[in-house]
Amino acid sequence: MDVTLAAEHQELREQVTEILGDELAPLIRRMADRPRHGAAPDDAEIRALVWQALTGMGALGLNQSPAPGDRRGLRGLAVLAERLGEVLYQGPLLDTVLASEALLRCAPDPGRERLLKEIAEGASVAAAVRDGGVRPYDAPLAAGATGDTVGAERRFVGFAAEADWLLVPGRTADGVHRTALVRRDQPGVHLRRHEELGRGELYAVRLADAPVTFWLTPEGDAETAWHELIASARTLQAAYLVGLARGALRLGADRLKERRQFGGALAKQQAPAFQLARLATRVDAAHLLTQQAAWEGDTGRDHRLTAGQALAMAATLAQDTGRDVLHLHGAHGMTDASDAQLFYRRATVESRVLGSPARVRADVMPLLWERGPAD
Amino acid sequence: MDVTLAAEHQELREQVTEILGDELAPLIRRMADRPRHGAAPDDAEIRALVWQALTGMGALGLNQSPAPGDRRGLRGLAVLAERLGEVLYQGPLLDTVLASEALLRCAPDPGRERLLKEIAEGASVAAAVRDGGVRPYDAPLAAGATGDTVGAERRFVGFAAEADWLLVPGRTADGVHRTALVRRDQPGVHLRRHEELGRGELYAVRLADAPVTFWLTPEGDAETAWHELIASARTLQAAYLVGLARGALRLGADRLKERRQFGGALAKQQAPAFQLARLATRVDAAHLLTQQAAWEGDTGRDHRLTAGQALAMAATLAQDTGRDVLHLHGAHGMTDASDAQLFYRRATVESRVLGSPARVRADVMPLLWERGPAD
Amino acid sequence: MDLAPTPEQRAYRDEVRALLDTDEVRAETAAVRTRPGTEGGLLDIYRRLGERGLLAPNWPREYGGSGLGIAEKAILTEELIAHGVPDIAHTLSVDIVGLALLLYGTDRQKSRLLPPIARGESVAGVLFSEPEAGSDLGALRTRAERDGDGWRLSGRKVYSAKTQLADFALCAARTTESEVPFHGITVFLVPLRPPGVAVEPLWNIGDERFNEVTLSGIRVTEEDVLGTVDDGWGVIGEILGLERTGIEFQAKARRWLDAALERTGAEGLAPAEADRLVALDADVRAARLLAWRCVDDLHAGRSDEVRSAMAKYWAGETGREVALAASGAAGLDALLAGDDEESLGHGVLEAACREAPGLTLASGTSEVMLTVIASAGLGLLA
Amino acid sequence: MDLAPTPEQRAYRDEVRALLDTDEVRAETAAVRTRPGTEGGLLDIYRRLGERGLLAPNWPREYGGSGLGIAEKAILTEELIAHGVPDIAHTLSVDIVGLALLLYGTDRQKSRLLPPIARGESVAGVLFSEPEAGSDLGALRTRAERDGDGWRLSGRKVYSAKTQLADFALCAARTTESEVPFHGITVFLVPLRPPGVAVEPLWNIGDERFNEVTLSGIRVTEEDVLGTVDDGWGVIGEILGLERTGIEFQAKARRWLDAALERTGAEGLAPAEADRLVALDADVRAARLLAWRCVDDLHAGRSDEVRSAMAKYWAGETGREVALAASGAAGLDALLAGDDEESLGHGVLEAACREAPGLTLASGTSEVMLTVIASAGLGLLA
Repeated sequence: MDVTLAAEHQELREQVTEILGDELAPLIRRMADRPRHGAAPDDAEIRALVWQALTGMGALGLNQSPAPGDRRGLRGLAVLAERLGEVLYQGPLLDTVLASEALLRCAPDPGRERLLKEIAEGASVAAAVRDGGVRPYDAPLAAGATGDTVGAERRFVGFAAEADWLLVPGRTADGVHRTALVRRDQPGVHLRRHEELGRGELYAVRLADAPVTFWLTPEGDAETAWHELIASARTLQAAYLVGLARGALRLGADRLKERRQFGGALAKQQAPAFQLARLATRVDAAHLLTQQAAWEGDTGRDHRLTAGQALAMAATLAQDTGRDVLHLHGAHGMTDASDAQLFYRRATVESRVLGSPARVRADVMPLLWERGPAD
Repeated sequence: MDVTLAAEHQELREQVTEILGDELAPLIRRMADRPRHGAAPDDAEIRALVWQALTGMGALGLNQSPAPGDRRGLRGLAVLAERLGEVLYQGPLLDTVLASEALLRCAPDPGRERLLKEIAEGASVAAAVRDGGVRPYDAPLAAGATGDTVGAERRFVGFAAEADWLLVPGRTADGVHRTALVRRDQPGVHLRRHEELGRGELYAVRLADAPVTFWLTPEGDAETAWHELIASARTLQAAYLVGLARGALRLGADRLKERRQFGGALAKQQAPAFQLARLATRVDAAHLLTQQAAWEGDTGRDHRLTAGQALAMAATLAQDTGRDVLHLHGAHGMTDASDAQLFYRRATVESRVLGSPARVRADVMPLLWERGPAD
Repeated sequence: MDLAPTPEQRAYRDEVRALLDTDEVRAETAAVRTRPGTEGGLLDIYRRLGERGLLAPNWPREYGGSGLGIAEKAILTEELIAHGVPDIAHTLSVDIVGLALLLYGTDRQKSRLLPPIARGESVAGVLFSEPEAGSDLGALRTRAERDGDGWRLSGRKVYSAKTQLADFALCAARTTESEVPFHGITVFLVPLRPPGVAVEPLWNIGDERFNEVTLSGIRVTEEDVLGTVDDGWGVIGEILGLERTGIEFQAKARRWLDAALERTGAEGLAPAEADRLVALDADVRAARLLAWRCVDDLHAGRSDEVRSAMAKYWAGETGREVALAASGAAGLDALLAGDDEESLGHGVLEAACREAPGLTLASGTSEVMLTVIASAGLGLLA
Repeated sequence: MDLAPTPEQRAYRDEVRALLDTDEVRAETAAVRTRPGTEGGLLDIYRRLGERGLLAPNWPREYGGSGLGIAEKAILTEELIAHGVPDIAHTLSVDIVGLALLLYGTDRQKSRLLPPIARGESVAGVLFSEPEAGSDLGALRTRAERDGDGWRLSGRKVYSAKTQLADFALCAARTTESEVPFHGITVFLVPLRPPGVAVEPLWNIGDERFNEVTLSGIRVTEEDVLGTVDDGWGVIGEILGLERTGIEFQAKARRWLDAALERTGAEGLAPAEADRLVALDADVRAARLLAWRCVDDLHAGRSDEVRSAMAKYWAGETGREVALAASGAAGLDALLAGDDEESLGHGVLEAACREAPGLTLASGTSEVMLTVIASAGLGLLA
């Protein structure tokens, strides 16, 4: 039983930390944030730069050719996702690697190989799955009569406007689960940006007879495959949220050290210090449970319960940390200039995009009573 | 809109405070506690004394001839119950006044009047309703063939061994709600004391063809009457638990003022001081909501939702306060000599005897969506 | 305890409701709510209330009020918020500045400044906070330098609301250096239109813009002093203490929770979320009782700092929690802003998430309230 | 991260489980559990484990151990607790006193004192706490007065477990007065049987009795000093730090939660309670990971006080919460004690409610842990 990160994952963490280093981090935090006042920053360049850097370090291949014994490369991806959350990175990276996992679960096929290669080389995918429900494969989907087009409506789809592909799972009227890969730039793909709390890149996506490039058909039991894929999505989102909480926590601790009130440093006050110490403990707890979910997925164990629990835990943690750190900043934290409000808004949105914590727990609840004893 | 206690209720509070005053309070706290080590204290005398004092001040008549405008005397009873909780009084008082309310909801009848008079003069009743469920009137009950005996099993019945009467609501096999008053000293009444966390006077009651003195038949819709009676029981239990929390809180604040650690008084530390300040606020919040439930009941409004909410709030509060105050006492609080563990154990039992907070909330949940706007 | 309103209170609430339920008012409210983060000028709603003497009900008639009680003032706050009318201008102008003038103002100051506010034609602001002094007024750096029979004020004030629209503001400035940090502060009634006053926006997460107000030697005289020179600490403490009932915070919590209850049935929710809403509803009801207990106290001429602190603390914390729980239970659509075509109720819950963080900061932070409760209430921290 | 046990760990756990699953052991455990609040003598279970070399797996073979690692020690703790075997004698004797002797004891001390413990024939106690010094050892009042080549110990120690059965105990006493409160303390190995030592019960809420141990001038010599004279603070800090993994607390939380899960289905619970159990299960799993991270650290020769504090804090708080939530969800029957004829599982959850308060106090209070995390981990409180 080894709870510590493996050497290769520690290396990966250092590598990502370097790429998203101190210089870039403040810029990354503001990526894809469209303030309501003043001009939206033109961050196309920095976005492209970060994407290239991540692609360059092999982020998109982490689950395509994982380390030996890592069936899905989830541990490495979780390490990556955590660092991304820490700097509030926003972009299609997690959706893209999940699309890879979905493709890898299909039988080998020239189309599949071509797509995987394209992704490894930097193509991005937006997962058009976020309808607020916890079981996106049950969202309605219509396959065209000839089988080469798809119709569907999805909402809260991140970065739909700049992704190369859209991944669209759902269930047809006759109850069959199908998943389409659609090129974003095709006719029949209609996008509308949401005005929402995060002020980010979330879109309503309407597909009207949009041409399908590839229908994904998992090998083995499709139901199980989709459940596991959702578990992987939850694992990575949990890792992202753990990172987000960690980043907010650091901001809060720094603020306490700077700020003086009633003649003393806030850092010396016991109540806020204990508050942050509690949050720091929860960050480590959620980090470890997320890594456990990743390990279960990587070793072919059933990681659905753990992934759901980790996501619910990390989501609650991220929300609480964003809220408390904003509070510790006082009114200053609420100004556009402060990152505290940014962490708070992002935490609120990101903790819910895969379903609220209570919904996620309800979804995995039966698995708790079915679980065998731990090793 | 007047949130302050009425003058007569303030007077009542002072009167009860005097009766349960500083001299008696430490003795009352230990009433009906049977320690596992050392001889059980012989508290028959003090129990009788307290009962006489409460009867003497008219506690048992508070809802028999309430102040004008007070349909049920619940506000006064809630004031009384809160003070009882504060000193950890244990005894059949609340059950007895609830039996009065049940009787008062029946049509006038010589038997009813006789029983009410007996209660007003000091007869006690144990409500044999506590089976851990939130809807005790659904517990099974068998009426004898001739209609003058009853069979039932009930558990966690407080003070069954010393009450004069047992109040037994339930539902017969053919779905009819019935409630019997049974003399405790009759044949067919079998009692067994539970060994339980509170080490108090809780009994398993088995009635085997026990003779029924009076079948209670509420005027008007029986279902509604029982629901409202449960609401009154919840209101008084909520008040008791608010008082319990208030008593524990005082113990905790006193302890902080006494205790020194690492060279300073614990009372100066911000974290425990804030912890108690939060609990103090919750005590006031739960007190007011409980009074609102009582006011609603007294003015003929539907107090079911408020009573359920008040009980759930007060129960959680009492449990949390008992837990936190015990913690603040350190290891000393866990010894039999300390009242901290007594508050904790009682809080744990008393917060659940009418159903756990979540169960109580689930029971009243539909009423929230049916509720009209507030005044 | 008798929670039924008096006939006068009932009548006043009905009158306010009737006005706020008119199509014109609804339309103006909706227009504000669908432009999150932007602000226009003064609201017509305020003028409509002012015309009927409803805006400052507890002020004497001579200053434009209706001579009613503190309860009616609280009712107005509840109804404005329940109807989604932005209430900050009312809180600042009527509740805080108006109260300050009524308590400490000279007749001249009152006759000049109060009536336009009561008519809804003018708003007033508050300039207390500074970059290094939020809850801690002892650290104030704005200086009032003697200049003949008056003073010249210089300093930078932050996080003030409505100062871009206000004619004047209460402003705390240091008139005398003192070893004791809370001595030597004076409260001035500072005009905001003249040169020497620069008002710059500090855009923020909420719908109400903050301002940074820079005072560059603007001149004030004895006429502009509120209360006694050097005793501003007492003035501020008194006003903030009396204004601290939690009434506005509990009203917000109620509005947000009701928005979620309206948009969901118990069945549409995850069971644990439904349970949470039942518990939070109880918390909001208790917040209302705690707030009204303070209103009762004020009505009876009592003022209890511990009860005030409890009411503010509880309402602030509960309100913030309600915003997050209610929007969480109502699903992702709850996060759509008022200007999104699919938003729920003009984005009420999205706005709640942005307003919520202010609830535990404004009108005394939760930590300041807990300090009062622990020390004055429980005898701790001494 | 690889959470699969090594083959050695698997084998060790299987061997322990096989023993603890025998009818004899089950019967003895049940007998203890159905007499809440009373205690007999030493458990046969310990002797059975000792016979097989399973009781002190990480001790060297020469002292009765099996020369295995720290992981096996943790596994034993988990299995004892999972099987309902009272573990305090093991924690005190093997984990704390044994560790102290292995780290600081002379060869003579080790050969004399360790083997009987490893055989399960002897237990050892710890005498640190005093009426006025709980977590705060600087306030120690027990004195060791010089007496020829030895000392005479006088003082009153409270809240010690198992000292009524123990042959000897670690005892902290002041050997030198000092301005610096943590200098001048020495740890002695004090025999508990001789005259001059009085052991009186302090009955308490839990199943394990506390004792008050009064030392009335009992004589000790250099032979009985553990570590260096006057440097007891370092010895105690080191031992308590190394022992602080949270392993026993998470194991208790697991046992109690599983007891509730076994006795309820998701359907039998109020939905909000079922949701709470799912969340608490996640917390318990995380507690186990935090605890095992400390075990890993120890195995690798690292020791990280922040990680230790996090593990202890989290496991203690989670465990206490689990006891209350699990017993609450399982209904009133969960509050029936082991000696009630209708109790659930020998009163496991009733006992949990009584044991739970100790979890946030023992092995360093939650506040002490938070202080470590805030200061050493976050750079606050400095």
